Amino acid sequence: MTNPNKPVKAARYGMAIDIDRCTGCGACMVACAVENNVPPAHAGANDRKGITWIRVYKVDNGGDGDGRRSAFVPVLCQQCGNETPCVHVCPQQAVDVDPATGIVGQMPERCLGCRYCMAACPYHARYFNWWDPAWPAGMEKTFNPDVAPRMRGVVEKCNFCHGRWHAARQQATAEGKPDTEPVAYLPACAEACPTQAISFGDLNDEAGVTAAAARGRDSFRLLEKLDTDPKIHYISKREWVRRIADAPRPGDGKESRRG
Amino acid sequence: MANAMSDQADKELISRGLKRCSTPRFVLWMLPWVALLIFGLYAAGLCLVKGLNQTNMDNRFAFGLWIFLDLTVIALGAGAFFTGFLVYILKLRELRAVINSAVVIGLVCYSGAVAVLMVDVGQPLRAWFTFWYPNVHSMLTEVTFCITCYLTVLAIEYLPIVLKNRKLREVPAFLVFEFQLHKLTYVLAGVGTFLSFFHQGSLGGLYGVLRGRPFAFREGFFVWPSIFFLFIISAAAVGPSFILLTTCLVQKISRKRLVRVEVLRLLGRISGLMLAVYVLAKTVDTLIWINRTSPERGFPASQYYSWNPFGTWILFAEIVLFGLVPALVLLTPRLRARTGWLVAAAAMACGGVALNRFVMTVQTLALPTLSFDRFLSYAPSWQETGTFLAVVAYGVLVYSFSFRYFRLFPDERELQAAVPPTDTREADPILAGRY
Amino acid sequence: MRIPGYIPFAVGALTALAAGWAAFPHAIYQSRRQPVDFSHKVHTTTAGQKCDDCHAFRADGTFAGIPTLDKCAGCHAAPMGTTAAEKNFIDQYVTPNREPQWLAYARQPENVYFSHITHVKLGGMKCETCHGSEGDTDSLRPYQQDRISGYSRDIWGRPAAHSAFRTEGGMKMDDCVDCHRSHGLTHSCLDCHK
Amino acid sequence: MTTTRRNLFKLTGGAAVGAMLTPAPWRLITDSALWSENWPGIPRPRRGEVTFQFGNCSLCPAGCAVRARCVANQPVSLAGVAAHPLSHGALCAFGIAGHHLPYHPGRLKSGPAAEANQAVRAALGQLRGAERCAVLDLRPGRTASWTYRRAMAAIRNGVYLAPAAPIAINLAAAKTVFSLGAPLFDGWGTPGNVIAARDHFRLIQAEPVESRTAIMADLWLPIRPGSEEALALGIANLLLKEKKIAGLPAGFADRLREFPPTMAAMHSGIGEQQIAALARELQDNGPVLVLGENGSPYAAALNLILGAPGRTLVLRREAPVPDDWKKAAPVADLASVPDGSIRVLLIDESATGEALPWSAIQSKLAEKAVVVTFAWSKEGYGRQAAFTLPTAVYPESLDDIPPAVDSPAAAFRLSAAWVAPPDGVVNPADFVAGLAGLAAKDALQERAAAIRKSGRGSLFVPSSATSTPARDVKPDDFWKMLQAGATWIDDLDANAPAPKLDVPALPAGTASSAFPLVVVVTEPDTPALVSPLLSKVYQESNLRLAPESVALHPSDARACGLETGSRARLETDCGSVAVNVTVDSDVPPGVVQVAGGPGIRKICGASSRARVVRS
Amino acid sequence: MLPWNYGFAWNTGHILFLGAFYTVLVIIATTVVSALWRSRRSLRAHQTEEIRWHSDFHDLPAADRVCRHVLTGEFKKRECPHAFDCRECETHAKLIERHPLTVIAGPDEDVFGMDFPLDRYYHRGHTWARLEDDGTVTVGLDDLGRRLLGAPDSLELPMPGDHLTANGTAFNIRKRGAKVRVLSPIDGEVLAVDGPAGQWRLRVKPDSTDERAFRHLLRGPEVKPWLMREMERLQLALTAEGAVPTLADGGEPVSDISASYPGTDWDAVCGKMFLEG
Repeated sequence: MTNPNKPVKAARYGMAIDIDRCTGCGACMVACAVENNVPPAHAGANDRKGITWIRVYKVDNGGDGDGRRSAFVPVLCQQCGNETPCVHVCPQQAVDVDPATGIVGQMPERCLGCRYCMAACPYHARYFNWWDPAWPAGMEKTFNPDVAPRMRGVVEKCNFCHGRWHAARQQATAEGKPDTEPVAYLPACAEACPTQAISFGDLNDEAGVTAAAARGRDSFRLLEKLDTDPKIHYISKREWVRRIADAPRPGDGKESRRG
Repeated sequence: MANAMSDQADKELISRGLKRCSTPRFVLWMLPWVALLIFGLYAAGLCLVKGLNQTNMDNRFAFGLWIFLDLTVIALGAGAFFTGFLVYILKLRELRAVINSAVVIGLVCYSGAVAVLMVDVGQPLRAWFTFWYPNVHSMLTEVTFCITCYLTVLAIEYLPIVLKNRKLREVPAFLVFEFQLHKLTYVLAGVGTFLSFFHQGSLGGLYGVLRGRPFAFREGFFVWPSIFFLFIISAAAVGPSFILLTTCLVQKISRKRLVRVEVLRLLGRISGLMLAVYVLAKTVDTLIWINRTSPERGFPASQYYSWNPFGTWILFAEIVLFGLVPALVLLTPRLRARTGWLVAAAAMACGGVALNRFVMTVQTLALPTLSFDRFLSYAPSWQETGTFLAVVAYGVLVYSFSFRYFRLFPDERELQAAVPPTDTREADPILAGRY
Repeated sequence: MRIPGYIPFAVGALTALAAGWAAFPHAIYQSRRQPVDFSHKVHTTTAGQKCDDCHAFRADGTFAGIPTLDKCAGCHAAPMGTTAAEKNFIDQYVTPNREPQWLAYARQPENVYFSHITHVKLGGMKCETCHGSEGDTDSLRPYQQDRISGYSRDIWGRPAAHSAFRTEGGMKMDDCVDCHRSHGLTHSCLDCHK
Repeated sequence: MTTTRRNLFKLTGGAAVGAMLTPAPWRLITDSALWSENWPGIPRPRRGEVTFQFGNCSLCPAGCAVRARCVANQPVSLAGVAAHPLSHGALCAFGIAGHHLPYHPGRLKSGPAAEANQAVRAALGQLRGAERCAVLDLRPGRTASWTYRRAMAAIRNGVYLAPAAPIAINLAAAKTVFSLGAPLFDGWGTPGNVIAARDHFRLIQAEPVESRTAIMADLWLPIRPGSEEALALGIANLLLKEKKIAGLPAGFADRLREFPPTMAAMHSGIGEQQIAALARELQDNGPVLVLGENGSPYAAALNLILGAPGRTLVLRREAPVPDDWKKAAPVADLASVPDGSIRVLLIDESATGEALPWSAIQSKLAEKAVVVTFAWSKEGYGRQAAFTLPTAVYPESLDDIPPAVDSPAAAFRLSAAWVAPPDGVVNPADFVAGLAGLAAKDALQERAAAIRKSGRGSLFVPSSATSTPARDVKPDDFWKMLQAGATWIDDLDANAPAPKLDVPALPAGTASSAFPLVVVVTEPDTPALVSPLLSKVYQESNLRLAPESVALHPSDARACGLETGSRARLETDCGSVAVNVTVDSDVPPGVVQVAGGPGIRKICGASSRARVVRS
Repeated sequence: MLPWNYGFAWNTGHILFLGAFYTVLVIIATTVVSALWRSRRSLRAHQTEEIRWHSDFHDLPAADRVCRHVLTGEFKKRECPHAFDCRECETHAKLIERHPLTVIAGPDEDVFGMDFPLDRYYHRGHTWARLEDDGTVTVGLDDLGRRLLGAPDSLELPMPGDHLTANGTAFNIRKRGAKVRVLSPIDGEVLAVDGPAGQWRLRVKPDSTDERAFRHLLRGPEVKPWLMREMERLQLALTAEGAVPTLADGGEPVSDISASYPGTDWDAVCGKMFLEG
């Protein structure tokens, strides 16, 4: 929310993900699904029809035997800040960027499911509801009331646990804090990560841990050259890992489980 | 008896002096297409009721057969606007001979494409949001608006053709309205040209603006990427070719001369001219893309073509084999004079544009963007194919119907004088006077 | 005798207009009765309670909405008045300790995020601004639900045609947006949606 | 056209035009669009007051501390407790969604409790000679375990069976950890504890597969499948050059001679120099901890040689128990029971732990044996047992969680019980106690009292994130706080003796050609039930190998005529189980990478070789 | 889409885009509405007949639209721009000023044994009109027309009092599935319908007896060349029908031509000869 009368200190929420700390345990993926009422997979779903707002990929240096090294890369919506690819392709304003938070919002109830935004996203961070969402009987008791379940035929994606942002702001209001200051909160994945590989915070806050980590020498962003100014920064001391920021290497036709 | 009477009633609907096959024969011809239509509608119904999980599309292949064929069909349907433009704006009178047929083809192509799009979206009930809350920066919005408007225009242009039906025009109101509307057709032609110009372009822009997909992304000027213009030219190039093809096909099936051969050649020449321009523009665009646009975004163009099966051959096929070659054939009077070459070249031109739409849709999505992506493949499910077959069947039905009861080819009656001796029509019972 | 050509047209048009303007706006809603005939008036005047005595905020700023049974039972363990409604309420709900299934007139769609505290505490708004004079009513009006969309008439009341020349304050998105615009607040979707 | 017909047309036309000028059509269009927002099948979240509750996760022996966000007292999301001294705020993928288990479709809600009771009593009545009544406890050391032991002591020929408790490990003391394929970073010990200690030790992982642990290791030795033995003995050779070590099993020396470093290098594919360097590092950079597969003699031997006992391997006191519990049956090992001697077998798998292969159990059963298992689901031993009785699942059951292997001090904490269990469930401890006419209803509270009485240790209270000496806590508060998720942690016993480490006998090398593939378990043991949302890591991404599935190298897959997605049977000398196959070039040739599901765990216990057959 | 819709903003993008959209809508709507309006007007003005003729004429093959002065050889090639209504034609006016054409009483033209008296005017739709002394006009079917239709299966003649418009329908004839609209040569009011079977005449009171009222009708020297051409067209029509033409040999057409071409689509032939779309 921005208000010309009351100048709001705009936040730019972002992440610094330390790839060297990621064990690929998948806690973030599950926590995300729990937080955002994402349904469990339909029997027919696979890694290309499923819904995981944050997805951990296993990447390797292409070597074999002794030379082979792997790492895990969590990929979620990169909350692009510059000419956000998905925003200006949406025909009916179902996607927008919040100037106050820098978060790219997706409105499932406005979406007509044309999937143009998915074609536009270079990070494959957008997911389509191919099936009617379905939960085992009784499991709806465990829903998070701060997030509305989606329906079949619409696109959804990570919004940095916007429900938690709402809660944090409401708490701040209850405590009588001004609504012009950005609130501090933690998305489910960052909270769940057992190794604290995911650091979340306001990138505008120069002093903040996240901003500092993002500025670091070993930090990089995926497909930075596309100039979409993603807000997810990755960190690795390993040179070969930092190279995954670039375009794909052709001719790597391995029968791999990676998808 | 009743049969004979209905047969008589049916006869009275057919324009004076046009030879059309007997009613039972016509029904016989329509039946298989109706069957196909019903099957296709069932497939589409599945997708609407059970959701898009019926298709083989997925999060990575967000677009599939439908979008690819829609783009193709709409490009082929461009004949309607381009012929209209030539006839009414550039006053190229010769093409009156095919304008009606062109309108019907256009109508069929566009309405079919729109119908498929309605199945393709996940929430058809919300489709109107695009009109109510448009994002004017989205190419898709431009496409939606223009196509809907143009479809309306086509429907209105189709109206006079219907009202000219022998029986209908006996109603004075219809007769007069047809007459008055026909006088204003040039306005519609103008609007149609304007709209087509934009949506044909936007269909290309659809991909050209994908800054996240360096394979498709193109620079351009103002809000339009270069593909925008390439799509317009290619559509204008292939439209006449497609009319040429369909006309020849109908002549073959109906065993009738419907237009003077000069008209076909003219169509061919126009098509060839546009195609030549297109090939030139496309080549320049490709070179700029390979040497500047793509590398600047960190994607050496070479890597797009190092994932099988999309080798450089596809680029060659697109530009040379199905672009330059037919263009040259159509521009060489001696070759154009031979119907075989004419038709072959037209077919190749259509194939070329179809290939281009395929590349833009499928290759764009198949190519990996992240370094740890895999190259992906996709094959449509029977529901997807079926849905599209429904459109084909629908097209054939509408066209057959129009051909039987309306005067799609004004010159047909004159040309009958030179029809081969009638008795040969009995020779081939299948082909003989189908319509 | 021969009727003029325009008569059938006019008849058709008028019938449609009548049906569309008079009958339809009622037919689209389905009315449901509240479980208990509750009088806000009695509570606000006789009992002298304020809105937030029952419709309170929680410590974390969330809004409790319609109070639960134990809140009511706090006073109504035994009948305080003599009305049949109250007796019925106590027999039906308090004694068997059964939560009445209230139908919330102003319950927004699931995808809407509305923070009462932000509007009341920061915005300094009165309850009446949105909820009207609910507090003075002597009995609960029936809950009207749109037969198709399933939303309450209070939040989805006006027919679309009105939105052009809107007068009364409502609870549609357009109303929120108007008020916020008039206060110079601009928004992203997720400010008010979840 | 007749006038009536024309008029009819006009009428309809008029109606159409008129209708367009009313709200009706537009309202219908809007409403139908809105209907798509809440058409049937889209559930509505419950609203209510948000509260936070604390507890401990009982899905695995780690027992991590959990903070639950509850709406109207129903947990809706779980998180770790950052300041917790044992789990350090970490929670694994299973634990994060543990609150879904009560609604798992595969969860048992009712069972033949009465029939089971009858059958057991009948069998007990007619025990012949040395026939035994045994309780098999998969997670020993719990208060329930004490109840079983007391009950078995009271019942004639009662035996209490449980897997031998491993020696406690003090990870914080280790400077170098040499792991022979132990999943240190994937389900071993207490995840939070491992991660917290990570920065203080150097991790050397010797494993044929690049597992998660291998990826996190400072040094990964991609040894040839099944060559752990060779590598270990090669290193032992170098370490043992002149000095003699007591406590090594008979024949160890002979075996050593078979594997000089050269042989070790040849077998393991690790260079001889590297092995030498490794040996030197282990010698110089102590204290060292060597981890291997449970009960691996090589790991034990190396630990012994490198003097781990007393430094990284420590003796852990058990949490105090009431004195009147002392009259309890001893903890027996299944192997120690003669074959065909168990008439009544009561298996408690409600608290998952290390699983025993069914073949090992089966051989011990007498004919007409009555087997009752207490479980969350029909998987597991329920497939073989005569009676499967449902138990409360996490977070329904009130149970205590014994300290994990990597906890040097004793600990006492209660599993979270936030959700009311269904009526049909049985409490195994009460069931068994009932057989012996024992009153064990308040066992947990009694034990808590005993612990408090001992005055040892301190109590960590998650709500305030503070630790206070137990003796400063009022006795009745002590129990209340435990119920509210507090953890009691024993003081470290400064002058505790070094644990006695006995190295098991070395198995004879079994390279049978019948089972060409080496089994490598790369996924942690899954609980009997996992949240449906784990599909995110299994089905909807290929991050983890799903339970009951195996991964093969393309070449092996081709040899078996298998491709990704095909069904097959995994066969070992302990039996066979149906599995899904994925082909993965990350798996080295000659290895079958398996994910431990309840089925696989029961056949891959002892054997480490298998074959995959298309089905 | 509308200023009060959420997401609308008065910025260049919206103004340009929606501006264009609404302009297009307006243009389309206006086109349709004006077409409707004009039709209503022409219906009110009873221009149906005229419009039908124009629309038919527009559909005639170029060969059938030749100017009468091409028949007489004054022009090599000229398409009639006025739908055969020479009353509006300046060219015609000039030409007849130079050498006027008159109706000459005298020997009847005999073409292939058909008799075409020259005391009357001929319409290109094979009707004739004769100005009687009492100022009325007699309208009838010419000989070729009669032979084409022979003995008709059915016949709808106008009622006395009906108004005829030049090039509009004079009467309808059905013959062997052919539904022929015989065009009226002049404007006027029908006074009486008489004559024996096959010889019907309409007695018409013309709106004007001025020369201009007959200017568009063929006469005198024009008749023969026109008729020659008509025979050619007839042959062509028959060939198109796949019949073997028997007229070329100069043989005289029988009184009922249709009878001698049983296989042919008589509807098509008559359509062509009576100038119908």
